[in-house]
Amino acid sequence: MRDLFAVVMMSGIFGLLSASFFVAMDAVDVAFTEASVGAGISTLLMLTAVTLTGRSEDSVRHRPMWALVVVFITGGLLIYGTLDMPYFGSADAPIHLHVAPRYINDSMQETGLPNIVTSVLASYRGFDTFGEVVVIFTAGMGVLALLTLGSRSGIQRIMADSIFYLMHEQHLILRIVTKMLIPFILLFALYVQFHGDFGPGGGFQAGVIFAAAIILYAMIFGLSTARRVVNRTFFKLLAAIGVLLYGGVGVVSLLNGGNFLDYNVLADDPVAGQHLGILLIELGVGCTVASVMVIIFFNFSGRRENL
Amino acid sequence: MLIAATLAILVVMILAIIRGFVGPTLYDRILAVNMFGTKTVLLISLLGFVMGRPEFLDIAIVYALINFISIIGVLHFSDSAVFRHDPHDTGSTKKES
Amino acid sequence: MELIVNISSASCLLIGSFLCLSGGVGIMRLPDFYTRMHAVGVTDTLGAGMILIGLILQNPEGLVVIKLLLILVMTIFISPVASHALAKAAYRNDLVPLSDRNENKGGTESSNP
Amino acid sequence: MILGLYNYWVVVVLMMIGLYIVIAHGNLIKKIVGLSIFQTAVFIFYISMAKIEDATAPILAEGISQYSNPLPHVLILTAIVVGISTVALGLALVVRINEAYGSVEEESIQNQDNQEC
Repeated sequence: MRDLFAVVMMSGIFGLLSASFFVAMDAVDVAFTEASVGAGISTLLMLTAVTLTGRSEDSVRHRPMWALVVVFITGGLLIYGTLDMPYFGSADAPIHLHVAPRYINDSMQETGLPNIVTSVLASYRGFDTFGEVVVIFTAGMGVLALLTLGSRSGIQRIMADSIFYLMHEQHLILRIVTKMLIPFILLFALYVQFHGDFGPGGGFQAGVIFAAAIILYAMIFGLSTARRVVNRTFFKLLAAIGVLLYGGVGVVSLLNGGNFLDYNVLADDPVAGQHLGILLIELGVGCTVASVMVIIFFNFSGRRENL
Repeated sequence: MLIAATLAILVVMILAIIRGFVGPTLYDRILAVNMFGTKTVLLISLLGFVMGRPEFLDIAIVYALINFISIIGVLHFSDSAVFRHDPHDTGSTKKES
Repeated sequence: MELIVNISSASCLLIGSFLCLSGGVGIMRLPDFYTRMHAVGVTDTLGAGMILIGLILQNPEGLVVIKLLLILVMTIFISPVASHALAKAAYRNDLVPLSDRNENKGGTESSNP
Repeated sequence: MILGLYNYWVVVVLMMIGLYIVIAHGNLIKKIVGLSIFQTAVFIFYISMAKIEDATAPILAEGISQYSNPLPHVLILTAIVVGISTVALGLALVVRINEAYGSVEEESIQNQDNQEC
């Protein structure tokens, strides 16, 4: 397909499809994340980038022969490699024998949470998740460094406002429905955030949903209105606060005599300590993810407006 | 009955994908994505019932919301000037002005 | 009582699937964007609503019913609004409906895109 | 039965589609789309490994004894969010490249670089 817009639309469908695949594979938490990220945010980001860079691809130029040769050789080798793999769905594959039974059997006593994914994410593999959060934070800072522009002069801003005013006079129905929906979305994000211990959900998903609500607001009411509502400095601070909260929980558990991110020592009762630690960490993750997503989107579309 | 409904939804999803591939204009593709999204919401709620754990309807709710957001986003961006003059739009005839 | 609920749930699911299928046929067969959107926009809302009602009848438990109702309300709100916005955007960006195109051309040639 | 391996083949095919797009297309945005397809193939690989037949989602409930493996779910959950941030970073780079060179085609960027030398 030459038309990049169509490419982005099809990749959106691909995201939806893979998310329903994850549901069929029992990975509800992953499906949750993919639903909010793959189908929503990534489509929007790609669209913004396409509007910034132009829509159509140049005429055919590639060397398909060489690419095909490479692709087929690699694919053949990979398929040859799969011959040694365990069969799909078999219960005695090596992956299911090593640490998973311990997680499944003991996590209820040790952390008191029914959602094993959350307890593994936040407690058993807290270090990993800390690393991921730092990566997300760094990516947000990278986008900020690449795309930030100085603030515009007053006249330009007034002009942009009036353009938005004209454009959005037309979307009356959209605006009313959006006004009705946004509180629900925010509420739902909070539900996902704090219900993640018991059902599918958690900080990552909640953060993305929260950011999606703000992005929706920014798209319908214009970027400058949204900037008046949500302060950019506040979001930059919030991103840092999330990471610091995560690290801070680790440091507090060190001070209380445990290991880094060992929540057992946070309260008198180990299970209560685990609860507290997981709650705080999910909160930190949610803050960071939400603010990084908002920062990324605002920078992209602020760039678009200024051109 | 649940299985039958699931199959029907799957067939409709395939049709939507075909329209997304063929779709002569941009808006056909957006329409296909929109339809695909609503069908995914239905598919996930149905799958929850088929697998016997209907607690997972949260995902379907997220889908409904995110689908709305992405459609609005696409339309928002399709207003911009880059998308207006499209050499590939074979299905549209420009208004005579 | 059980039997009545089961039958009504099954028939709701059936009607919903049928509506969805007809929407699918519509999106494939109809000649231009606006007619296709008509097919999808109408059947999507009703078909989804019927399937969700069928599911509610299948499992009358508190939280599940509330979530299903939430999805139902959202579909009823979101789907028509999305269709409306889509049609408006298409019309504003100079995509001419098929009937207008035929009038302009005298309605002689078949304008299947 | 060798057909029991079909999930890996699907993954391999998807991966190769992604790889082909990355190698063969000159447009940087398409390259990023290819990368994200490749990413999703890896996600599907992990998730399909975690699946156990007749098992359900790893959220403890009454009366269920078999659960899928939660560990790959955790890894992929974080990987998805990290993936979107890296994609955003890549897109930001592409936007800046477009501003500097006026094009997102690999070849014309190369040409401009060659002329400057």
